[in-house]
Amino acid sequence: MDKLSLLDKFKDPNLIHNLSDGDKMLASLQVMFLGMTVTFVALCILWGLIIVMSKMLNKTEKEEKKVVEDSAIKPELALEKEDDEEELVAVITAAIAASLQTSTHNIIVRNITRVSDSTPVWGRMGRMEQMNNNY
Amino acid sequence: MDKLSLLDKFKDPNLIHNLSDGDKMLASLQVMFLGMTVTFVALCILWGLIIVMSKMLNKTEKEEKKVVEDSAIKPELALEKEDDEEELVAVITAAIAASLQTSTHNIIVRNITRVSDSTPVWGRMGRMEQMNNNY
Amino acid sequence: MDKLSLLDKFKDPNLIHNLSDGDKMLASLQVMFLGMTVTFVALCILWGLIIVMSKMLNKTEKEEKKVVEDSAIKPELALEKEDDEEELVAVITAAIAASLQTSTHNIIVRNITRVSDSTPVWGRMGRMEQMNNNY
Amino acid sequence: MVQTIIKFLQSTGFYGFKDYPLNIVMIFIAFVLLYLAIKKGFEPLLLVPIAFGIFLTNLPYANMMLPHGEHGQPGGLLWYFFQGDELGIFPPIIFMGVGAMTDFGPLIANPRALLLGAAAQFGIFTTFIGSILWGFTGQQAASIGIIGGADGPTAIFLASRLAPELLGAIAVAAYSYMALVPIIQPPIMKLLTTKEERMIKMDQLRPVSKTEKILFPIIVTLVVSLMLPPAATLIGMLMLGNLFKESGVTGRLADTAQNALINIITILLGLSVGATATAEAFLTAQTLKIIFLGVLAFGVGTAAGVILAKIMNKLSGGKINPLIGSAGVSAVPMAARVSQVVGQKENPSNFLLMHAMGPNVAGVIGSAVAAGVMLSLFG
Amino acid sequence: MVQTIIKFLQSTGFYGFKDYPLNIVMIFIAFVLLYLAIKKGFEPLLLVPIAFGIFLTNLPYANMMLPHGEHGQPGGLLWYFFQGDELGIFPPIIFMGVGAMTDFGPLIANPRALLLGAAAQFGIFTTFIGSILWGFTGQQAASIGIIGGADGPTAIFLASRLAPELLGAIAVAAYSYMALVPIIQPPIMKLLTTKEERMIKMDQLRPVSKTEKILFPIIVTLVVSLMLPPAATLIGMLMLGNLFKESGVTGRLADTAQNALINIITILLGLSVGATATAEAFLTAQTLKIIFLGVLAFGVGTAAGVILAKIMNKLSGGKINPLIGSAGVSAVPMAARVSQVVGQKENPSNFLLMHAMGPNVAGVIGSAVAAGVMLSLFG
Amino acid sequence: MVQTIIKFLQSTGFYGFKDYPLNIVMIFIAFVLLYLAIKKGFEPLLLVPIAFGIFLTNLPYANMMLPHGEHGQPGGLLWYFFQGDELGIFPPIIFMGVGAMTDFGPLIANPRALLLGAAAQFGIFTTFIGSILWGFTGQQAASIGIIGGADGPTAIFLASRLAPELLGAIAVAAYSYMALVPIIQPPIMKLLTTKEERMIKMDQLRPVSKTEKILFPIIVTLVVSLMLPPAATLIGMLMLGNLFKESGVTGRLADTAQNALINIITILLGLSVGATATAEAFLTAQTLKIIFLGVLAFGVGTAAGVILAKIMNKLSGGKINPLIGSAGVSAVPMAARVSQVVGQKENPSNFLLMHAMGPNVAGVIGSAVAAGVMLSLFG
Ligand code: NA
Ligand code: NA
Ligand code: NA
Repeated sequence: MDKLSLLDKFKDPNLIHNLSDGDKMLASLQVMFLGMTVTFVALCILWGLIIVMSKMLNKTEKEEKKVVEDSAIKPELALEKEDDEEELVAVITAAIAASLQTSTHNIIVRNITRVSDSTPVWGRMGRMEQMNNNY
Repeated sequence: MDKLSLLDKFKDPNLIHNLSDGDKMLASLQVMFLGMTVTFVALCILWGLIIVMSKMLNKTEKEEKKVVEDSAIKPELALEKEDDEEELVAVITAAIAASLQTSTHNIIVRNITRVSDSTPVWGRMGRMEQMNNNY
Repeated sequence: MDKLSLLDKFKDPNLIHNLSDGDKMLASLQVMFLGMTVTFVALCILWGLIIVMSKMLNKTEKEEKKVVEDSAIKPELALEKEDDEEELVAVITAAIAASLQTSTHNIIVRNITRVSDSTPVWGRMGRMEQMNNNY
Repeated sequence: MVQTIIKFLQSTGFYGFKDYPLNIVMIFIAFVLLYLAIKKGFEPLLLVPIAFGIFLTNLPYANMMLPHGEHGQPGGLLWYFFQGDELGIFPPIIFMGVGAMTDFGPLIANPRALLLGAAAQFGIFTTFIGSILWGFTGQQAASIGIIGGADGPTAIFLASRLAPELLGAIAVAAYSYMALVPIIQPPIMKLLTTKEERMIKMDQLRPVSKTEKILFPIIVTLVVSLMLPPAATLIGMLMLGNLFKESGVTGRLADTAQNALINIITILLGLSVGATATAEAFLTAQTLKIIFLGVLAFGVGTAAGVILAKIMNKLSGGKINPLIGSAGVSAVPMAARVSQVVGQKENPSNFLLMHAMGPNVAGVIGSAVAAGVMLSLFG
Repeated sequence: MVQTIIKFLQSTGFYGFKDYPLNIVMIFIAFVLLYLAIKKGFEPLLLVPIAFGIFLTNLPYANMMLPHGEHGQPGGLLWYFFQGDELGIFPPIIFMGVGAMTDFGPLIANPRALLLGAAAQFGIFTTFIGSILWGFTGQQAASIGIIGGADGPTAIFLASRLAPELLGAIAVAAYSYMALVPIIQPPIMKLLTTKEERMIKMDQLRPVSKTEKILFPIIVTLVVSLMLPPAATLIGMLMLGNLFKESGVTGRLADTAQNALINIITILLGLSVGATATAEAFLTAQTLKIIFLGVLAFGVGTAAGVILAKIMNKLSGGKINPLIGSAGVSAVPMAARVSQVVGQKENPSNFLLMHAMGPNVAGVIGSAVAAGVMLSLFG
Repeated sequence: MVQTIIKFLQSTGFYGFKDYPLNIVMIFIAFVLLYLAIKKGFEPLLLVPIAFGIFLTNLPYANMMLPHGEHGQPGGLLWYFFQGDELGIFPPIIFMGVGAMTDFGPLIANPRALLLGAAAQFGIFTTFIGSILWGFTGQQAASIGIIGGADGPTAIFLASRLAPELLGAIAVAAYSYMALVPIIQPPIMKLLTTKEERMIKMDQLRPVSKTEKILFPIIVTLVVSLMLPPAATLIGMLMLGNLFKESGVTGRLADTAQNALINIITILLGLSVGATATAEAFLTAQTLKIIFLGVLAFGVGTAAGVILAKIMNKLSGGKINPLIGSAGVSAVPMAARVSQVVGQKENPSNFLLMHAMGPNVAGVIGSAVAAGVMLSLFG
């Protein structure tokens, strides 16, 4: 019958061996065509959405900065905190490296843990000394 | 019949919808009464036991201190060890903070691991250099 | 019948209680004999193989050193790296200990992580700054 | 070829929205929860996995919750994770991690706080009555009431045993309200206390010895489990975690229980609890009722805690600040922090935090006890 | 006694080689893989467990893959581990860890790279055709083709669903070729590009904001899962891991996902995938075909990426170095490193690494999409 | 209402002690074990979970070991954990962690120590005979004998396969005696050696190359698994863990195997092994016999090790201190430490620790071999 039933046979592991090489080739090419098309379409949609997202965010950010400069402080602070953290790690790394006369490229200090709020609700219990900071 | 069979109907997800609102209210109030009573009784028993425990321990500790001052050295040492550990972490925290001119409130050094004996039996293998300390 | 069927009965939790104490003893001794023999044979084979391995490696290493001194650089480097790491930890340990006037015996710095290549393939992603080193 | 393409297009989730249009609403709800978790910081460690689970489960044809086939055909990933909730395995493991992170010292130093931890469970039972009168079954009403216990794992444990059909809505409500504690509680606290009461300073707590801290988890497990056998699993694991911490000889286990293990289980539990919130299950009048009843439970529990604290203050001759009563709902440690903040606003030199931690951790025990009663009656 | 000893000797694996002589070959292959992993550093984190799994499963009478008995008799250890592969549980968990380690910033900064990540999947589909013509079924051909996706977990996920009988050979081929990327790709890259093209320097990437990084995983999950519902599990978990990392509020979960959890699952998955490679299953003509087809898939994918990059370079007026096209096969981050190294040989001051990371991570998404197509057609 | 209260009271565990009075004894035993673990430091990492498991399983009506229902009703938490013991999954995973922590260097440097690791298994087989004559079946006797192997996971693995009904008693005996090694061994060692022998100083061990350390686990797995296929699981996982450590390229996996993973499994295994020790199963004459036979096994093993070491000393012309023979029972590293301490008492400048580590780790291999023999004969 038509191509659809060809693909149906093609999908069935028991029937595929009855197909001629030509039919197999035909069906395979359909799979390839469909597959590459879907892959390109999917990633192109993502491409478009990323560009839209970036543009919208840039706009919003500019507007936000103008209109509500105050309310932006909180997220900025959050970002600063992170930067701080990176800075902190960088400083410590440099210090240790200096004292060892080795390049910082090969050392990662990753365990200077700043107390962040990302402990679970149950996790913050018992660390009461720093609670005032957070609230 | 009597209240028991009311509660029995109440417990059955298929029968509960046959009860009148008054019966439901009555059964719910029973559940509330029972629930709050049990909760209070349970936590009051704990309250009593904690007080008894604290009093008994205080007594025992005083007696122990008098009679067997020697044998108390071991647990005390254990405690001291822990204190030491905290002290150690405190010192290191302070040092790093100082060198970074930031408050110690936001930094936790939690990875200066002191070799304690709490590795499992199979874990202590291969760390022979410190075995003499422990035995 | 013969001893085999004795052991067969011995293995069956339902039949074993029909055996006389003498038979049980006999069967147990067989188990012991077989067990200790196998244990000794297995560990003796290992003994032999370890000695063969050590001798062969010593030979190969000597030959390798003569013939292909160049190609040996890479593994040696790997070894050096590890040594470095230990050295690094030792230096840091000593430094912290010195600043705390405590013995190095009780401190393990185990979290100064050197970036080694042993992150999984998917793990190295996003740590691009050190890629040049490795390739 | 054209037919193949049409068939392919009909297999996409875009087309699937024709059959499941309400899933779009659920995906939107998931995004709102993600926004609240990430931008507003509402319980992110649980809301991010829960919201992502809601997101994934409502993608048409993605079959994330497809059950394991009778003849062994692989099911959906989140269905496998969900087995840990359904069989009651994950919540006790999370409780073990919680125990390993909890310091019961303030409660041992001031055991009267247990009364406040009991009083705050009043919200559970009033909400139970409300739920019954609103047409829920006893099993469902018990699961809804426990939202007022302000303890996520307990709510999930109870709901998975008594009313699995409501699990998604109850979990979302429980964690959302836990995150909203700083907004829900202060007005109630101010309404029920006078300025003088809020300014009361409390005596410093006595130090607690190591032996007391070791005996405490054993005693609690023994007493609570004997009184309420169905609570043994939750309380036992909570106290085992605490014993790992306090014993001083099992630091490795305490460390793993409160880090790797609790994190792994949190991911699996959050995702799979969220995945129960399909459009069919969630977008019902029941869910709206649950959300309303949940906030009622919180409010009544807070009020009951404050009122008992006022009474205790009277009886003790003014030594107890009633603000610590609200911490009895649990929601550790946020409820205790709220007591601290509200108290400090009245009197900047007042530090209630340590005193509020007592009722706060007592509330965890209290809601496990209440859950035990419910399981005992309706299990 | 003598009979007992004879019986014992007949129960040893030495005697077992009489029945299973080819197992010796497999054990030798395991040793070669261990040598490559340990001495040559080829993907050791996966090849060591896989090779050890091959080793253990081919020890006669050790019964490492004995199925769980119908009446509950304990099965082999590796059989239990294998359930996580067979039910499709382990690969998505690994993907979550991968997501928590991945920085999609370079891709967000230069989203054109997505095209290269799509082009490099061409190897999957050409290999599919080759496999079909060489006598494999559609399900098998799809699983073989996906080797060209250069993504181990995706290959295992797809093979476990479509062609579990080939799982061992496919897993070994996939990870071996991923390790061989620095050897396979450079000649193809040099053949297809001119010296001038290889010397092109690219503009620096723009910085990417935190909000973009948070929205990216959500958008990708939404779009890919709606287009290809069968890809939702892999993409969803990959992006959940990334969201844990980028959200900034779930650091604990990101940390566990990319350390304890991924390591545990890597051990279990590696061992059990290796354990499928018994002599009967592995030492067949099929395996040789798979190994040949696998390298074809890699080569064609590399070439397709480079060629599309050449075209894009032309269209953009010479701003794109075609060497970054080869990174689209994924094999993160080795393929990107290869682009860097080949470029730097031509022009020592050229730093292509960051530009190659874009196509590189796009390749991961691309092969998940391709896997979704295959599952949609053959699942 | 009154009836409801009565019904409630009859559902409490206090009332339950009427039906299960002996559970009180078991809870007391659990508390004694907790005391020993926490205050005396006896193997706390295993005894705390085991003791807590005994505690929980003997709380009446708590149903911690209720099996999973035929129609899917949730079972008890510890029953689910117990599946990992019953199916033989947990002990090999623990062995992997042990392997990742073990340094076989001292054994490779002095492979004669393997003989001592073999000799010390003599206690296993003498105890086997004793158990048979005392009325146990072959399967039970093998499981009891293995206590003398001084290796907890091996004992649990063997008992779960051959005599699950004795698992609780065997596990408790095995871990208790491992903790008591410093008390059991010294008198036997002194009795069997002369002062001169105890004062012998041994030559320093040669350094061991990295390649030897990498080849060692592979060779051991190959030889032991081929001789004793049923030992392949335990030995294979032990040596895989060691290979993770020694290969130098899989540090991530070695780290997880010896930390997060082994800790998680230790908690689950400890709790569930303890949970098998219900009053019915534990408070029997059998348990008393097992406790007696267990100490016999330890003593005979210690003696056999020392005696073979004496013989080897004679043959080598006085170069081997017989005190290192006792370390062959395994109980790593306590038995090695005991050799060190007893030796140093005689001669304060004598350091036997490194020399005793050889027999000590050989003893682990030895008891896995002995377990393989038992499985081969009685499995
Ligand atoms: Na509560
Ligand atoms: Na790819
Ligand atoms: Na042993």
